Amino acid sequence: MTESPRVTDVESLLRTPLHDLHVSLGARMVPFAGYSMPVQYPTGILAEHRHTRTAAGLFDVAHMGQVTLRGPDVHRRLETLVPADVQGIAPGAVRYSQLTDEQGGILDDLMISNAGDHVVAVVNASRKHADVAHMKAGLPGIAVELAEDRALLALQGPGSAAVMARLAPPAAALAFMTFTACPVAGIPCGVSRSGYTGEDGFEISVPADRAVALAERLLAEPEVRPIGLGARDSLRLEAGLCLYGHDIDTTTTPVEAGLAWSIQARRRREGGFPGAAVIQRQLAEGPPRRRVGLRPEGSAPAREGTEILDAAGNAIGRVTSGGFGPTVSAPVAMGYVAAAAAAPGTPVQLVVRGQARPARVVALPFVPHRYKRS
Amino acid sequence: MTATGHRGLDHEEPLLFEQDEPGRTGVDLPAPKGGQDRLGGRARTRPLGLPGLAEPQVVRHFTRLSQRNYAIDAGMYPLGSCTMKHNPRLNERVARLPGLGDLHPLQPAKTVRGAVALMHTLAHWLTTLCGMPAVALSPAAGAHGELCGLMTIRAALEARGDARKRVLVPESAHGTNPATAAQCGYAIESIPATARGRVDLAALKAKLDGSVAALMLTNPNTCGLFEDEVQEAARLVHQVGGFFYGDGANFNAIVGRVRPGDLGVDAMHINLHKTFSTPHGGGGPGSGPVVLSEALAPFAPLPHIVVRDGRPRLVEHDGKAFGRIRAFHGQMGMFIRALAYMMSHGADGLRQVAEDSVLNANYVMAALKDDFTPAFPGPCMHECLFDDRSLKDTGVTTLDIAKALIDEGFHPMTIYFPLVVHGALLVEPTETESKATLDEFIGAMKALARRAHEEGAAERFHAAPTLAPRRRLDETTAARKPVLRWRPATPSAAAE
Amino acid sequence: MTERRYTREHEWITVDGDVATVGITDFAQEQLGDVVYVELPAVGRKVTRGGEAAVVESVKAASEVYAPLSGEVVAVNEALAQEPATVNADPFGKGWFLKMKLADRGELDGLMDEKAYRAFLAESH
Amino acid sequence: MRYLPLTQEDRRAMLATIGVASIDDLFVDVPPSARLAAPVDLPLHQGEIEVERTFRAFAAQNLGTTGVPCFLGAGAYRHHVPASVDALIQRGEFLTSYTPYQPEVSQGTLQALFEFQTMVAMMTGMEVANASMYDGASATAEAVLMANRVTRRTRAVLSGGLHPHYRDTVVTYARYSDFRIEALPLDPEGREDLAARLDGDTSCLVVQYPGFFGHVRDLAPLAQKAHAAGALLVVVVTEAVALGLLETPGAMGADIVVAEGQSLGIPLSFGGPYLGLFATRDRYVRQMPGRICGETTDAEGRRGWVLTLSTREQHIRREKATSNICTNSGLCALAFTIHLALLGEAGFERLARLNHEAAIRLADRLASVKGVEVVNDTFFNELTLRLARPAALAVDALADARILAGVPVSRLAPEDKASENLLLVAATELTTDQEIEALATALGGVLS
Repeated sequence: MTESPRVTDVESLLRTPLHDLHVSLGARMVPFAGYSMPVQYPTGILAEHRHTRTAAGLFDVAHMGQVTLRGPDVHRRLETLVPADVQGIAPGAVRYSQLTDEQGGILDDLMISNAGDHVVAVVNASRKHADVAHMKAGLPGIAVELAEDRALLALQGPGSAAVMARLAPPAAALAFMTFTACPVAGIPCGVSRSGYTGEDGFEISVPADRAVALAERLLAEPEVRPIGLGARDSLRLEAGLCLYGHDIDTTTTPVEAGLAWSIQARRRREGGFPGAAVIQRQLAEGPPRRRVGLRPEGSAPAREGTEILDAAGNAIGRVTSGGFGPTVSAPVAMGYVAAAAAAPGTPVQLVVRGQARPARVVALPFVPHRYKRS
Repeated sequence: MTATGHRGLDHEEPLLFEQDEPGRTGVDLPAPKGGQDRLGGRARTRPLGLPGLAEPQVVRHFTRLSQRNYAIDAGMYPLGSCTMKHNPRLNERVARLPGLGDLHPLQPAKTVRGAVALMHTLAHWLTTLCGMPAVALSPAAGAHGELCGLMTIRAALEARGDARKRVLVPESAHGTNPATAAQCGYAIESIPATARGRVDLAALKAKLDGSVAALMLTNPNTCGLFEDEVQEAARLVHQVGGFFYGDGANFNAIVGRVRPGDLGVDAMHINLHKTFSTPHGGGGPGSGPVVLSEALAPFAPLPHIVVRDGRPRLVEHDGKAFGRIRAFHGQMGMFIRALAYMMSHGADGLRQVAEDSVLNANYVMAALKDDFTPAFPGPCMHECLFDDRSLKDTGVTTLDIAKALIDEGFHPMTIYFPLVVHGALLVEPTETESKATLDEFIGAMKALARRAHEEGAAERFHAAPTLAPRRRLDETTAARKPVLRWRPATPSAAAE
Repeated sequence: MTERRYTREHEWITVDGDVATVGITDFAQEQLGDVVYVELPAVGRKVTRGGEAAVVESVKAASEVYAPLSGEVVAVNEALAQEPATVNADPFGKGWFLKMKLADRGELDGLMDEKAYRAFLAESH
Repeated sequence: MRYLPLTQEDRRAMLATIGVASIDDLFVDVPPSARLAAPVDLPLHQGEIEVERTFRAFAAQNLGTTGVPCFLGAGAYRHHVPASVDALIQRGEFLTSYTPYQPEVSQGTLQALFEFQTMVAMMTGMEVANASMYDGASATAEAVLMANRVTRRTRAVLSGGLHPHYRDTVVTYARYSDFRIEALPLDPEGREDLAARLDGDTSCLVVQYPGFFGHVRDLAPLAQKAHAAGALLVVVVTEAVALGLLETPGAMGADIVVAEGQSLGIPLSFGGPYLGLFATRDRYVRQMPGRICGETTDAEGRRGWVLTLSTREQHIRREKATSNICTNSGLCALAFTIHLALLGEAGFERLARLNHEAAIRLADRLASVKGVEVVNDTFFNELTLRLARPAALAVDALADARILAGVPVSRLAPEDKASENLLLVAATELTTDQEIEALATALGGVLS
């Protein structure tokens, strides 16, 4: 299991362009993926979580990797590393996919944007250098470039569309999983309608030296408040979205992780990506285990690593993410269980602090997605 | 007189039809393949009589014609109630962008998201500036907007089973106001003005009852004055269940500083070709969106723009709308230009527009108060009004002053309007004129005032203009024996 | 033929038997300026006093000519269509507008005579 | 602010001249409760760079008709506009001049309008035309109001071959003028008997030529029947290029001809601004709405032009005006005139022929596609298809392949369920055989 590098020497931590802004806003900074990031602001995680679900929250995700791939036939070439139909991505559209290994395991998950003559991939902070090396090795002749001069902000929540309509009118026209180049409050940006909270929202790529100006402008809007990593995790968990290094890694396949929807028909048929044999077999015969949602019956949250037993007490898997769901206002968790026990409604037990407590397998997400599809 | 009839750079130019060479063309098109047509025997056999010219001839023809026009690019256009301001060329560029200028109005929605978002953004700016909840974008010009506004009002009244028959209009109103009300089937009654050049509230009260559908009021009014009792007027109209229609022709005076919604307006058209700088083009096209109150919004004509699923969408069919007043969605080309202008100014710049336009007008009035007679005591708003008392006994008329101004290199101001002031001269400098230009204009006006009182002034003034491409034209003969088209000298097959 | 009578709308009327001839006064044509167009009613049309009977236009003004009396139009001055300027040149003669058969001679009493009309002009203008 | 010449120093000096302390002293007549203390809640001013970026972003969200297979018509057509048209209309002396109320300094605009009126009269086969209206639909509504004035009648009959949006516009205008309209049901086959609807109170028959569904019919018999019943024939043309090839409405007996002029010199621009053409007979000129330019002479006896017969108009006649129209489509009329001047008699005829031939190729190719039936026997550059499934679905599917397949009749008349499978397709001089092939192949795909 790939963990975020444990950095103890705070001084050696990297900083995003917004670091000083976070500090000035009273954020509690913690190490994450080698960066010093805000885990919460004075209002606290619960308030931040609820604010994002009801208004609009601003997230600093500048630590993530924005990778540009440029070169002859880049769309088709990229398909040799990911199971998604990259050639089928319309210009201006975005698709979710994974970098897989020969066993069908997941090296990282990523967003792929078709910018016409080139492709932009957004990858996880903890994996970005490994991913770039992997792509360079796998795609000779394709220029793979990790943008060092750009920051990434996410504006998420039902109020975000109104904010963008004021500051970036053209972005108001975007459908879910599409992007456009568009000034935001006069600052040239790349804007996509996507996110990591299950809410309507936007992800904004901005030149690093304008990031603070943009963040301050966005925070000046009545709907917008800054949101830290804590709420980001509870929001994505309720939305049933995977966190790399926890819910997915090289030991899990896209099929086991319930991400088969991100493998389009042509690729299922034709294969041609790392681990295709494993994945195609799992698609045909079904995987041995599946990622599921779990609802503990009591009020005790089940944390990552919690053992999952079936009704008879046999170990059938482990919790990969878990905690209290502020919107569900109950504990929620995700984990892998044997395929036989994956059906929603299946009673299971979670071993919390040495004691087996009753829980139920439930369908994901815990909170319905509110994306703006066309 | 020159041998050619030309006067230096001022060329005499014959009509296109007088340069015709049959068979000649200025466009090279591929040769048709020929063969059987599918016109069911309706093909035309006789020529239409269109003239044949090559491209250089056409380009020169229209270039020479253009040189016989006055234009805001060339000089000040102090036309009262017309707001002839600078037309930024950025607006022209963005209106022609591929993906905007080449959109068909009936493309599938998914292929025109940006266009609809643009219209929605324009609507947001207009409603915010007016403090009104909704706007109907489709009207093609100010008068079309008035028609739209009054139809909306009548639809709203009929929806509550309230057939009203009368519309009240001040004497000083634009002619379009009564003409529009009549076109909507209403009887028009005019309200006198007070000595202060404002609507006579007492007279208004006297006419108000349950049969009044609407009061139409321009504010600032056509005398260039702000109707300081406008809120009371609105209250009175609302009291009897009528609506308050605002004519937005003079919005330039208050944009960013006063919101019509705060004055009690229920509907008001906005001339994008005035306040928001879309070019007047020698008489159009314009664009006249109508902002609407909560009560009227549901009845707005099609199409509507509504936000659904977080995105603005075009609604082309809807039961409550009173109908449709044109083929498609509105003057998109003008929306783009107006929005580019608004975004260039921003909230701060637009406020400055109102302030500078009012400052310029008051500056001109103050500078000329001893040479011409201001019709009303100041301050004025964006335009200042003089009457012709100062010309008494000179034999020189308001028209003479206007024509003489042409020889001084300026376009005349609006004259004989509003009708409530004798020999009116209505001057609207707009905010895009520099102090230097205003001073030159003031100097010219002072000189004309002085000359008007000299010996034999009348004859000299009646002769003006003498330096324009044409002297005064005989409008009487034009109207008595109308010649409204060119006809070939010898009747040919082309002529009916 | 009776003496000329006038209305407050600056129309003149002369009566011959039960047929009245109607035109506009010298003052009216003066006010209008160069007349460029005259629109006359169809012969046989019934008009009532105060109703719209004709339209007279100059370059920048148009005004209705109201029937000074009730009756039926029996003749109109076709010549005005070709030469509207006649209204300016000879308002009381060749510039006449229409002839009408009177429905009620009593209406004549409501009209002003020359003296009264002059007085009316003096006070109102 | 780049558009505002006054400096702070200017403002101070001017306030001093006026004799007030601050700009607020000039707004004293505004009720205090209505004075905004601060700028409204909108973004602040921006430079050209930022503004242009924003509009490029708007544009990037759309699929322009340039360079993709496009068969859209129904009242707006993708045509070639010669380069010199746009160059000439952008001359500041045309672009930034006002309505020519001061003829001495507006001869350029006035002479162009006189040439425009002449060309419109020629191509419609009428005697006189005005200086333009907003668009074809509003011009049609004004034509009906005019027919009512001329005939002193109050009932108009609209053909089922009239563009549904034009129909809706006429109905709207008439409703508020208290006139009656009988609109016949949509007539895709062109079989209606319009004359049968004539009665003693009918002011006019309104028929489109070529029809909304593309049919080209002989209007002479209709004109005769209308005139016999004391009614006028109003002919509506939504594709002006058709007049390059077809018999003029005037020659067939039309009394009023209105048209949409967009096809000549005017960009599609998502539906506006467009150009309403309005032509009629000399005898009705004083009932015609809109501005008119006329020829005269100046004080030196030189030929010149003025706006004339203005006593019909609102600024003089007020509530008795023939129409409330003021600003019209001046610059569009200029573009139209320049384009037609460049084409000339020969070029206009050739342009029309190229359009017709492209439409014939389109019709013949599509007729061979399974699930497609060509409804028309006659047409100019637009025709009606009956598909094996709802047209809107097919069009939507083809849009994903970046093909703008045409206009589903249901887009304009959703209430008419019978026409749910009808698709209007148009071809112009810009339509290539490759585009026709792309449409035929893709359409075959979605219909199979």
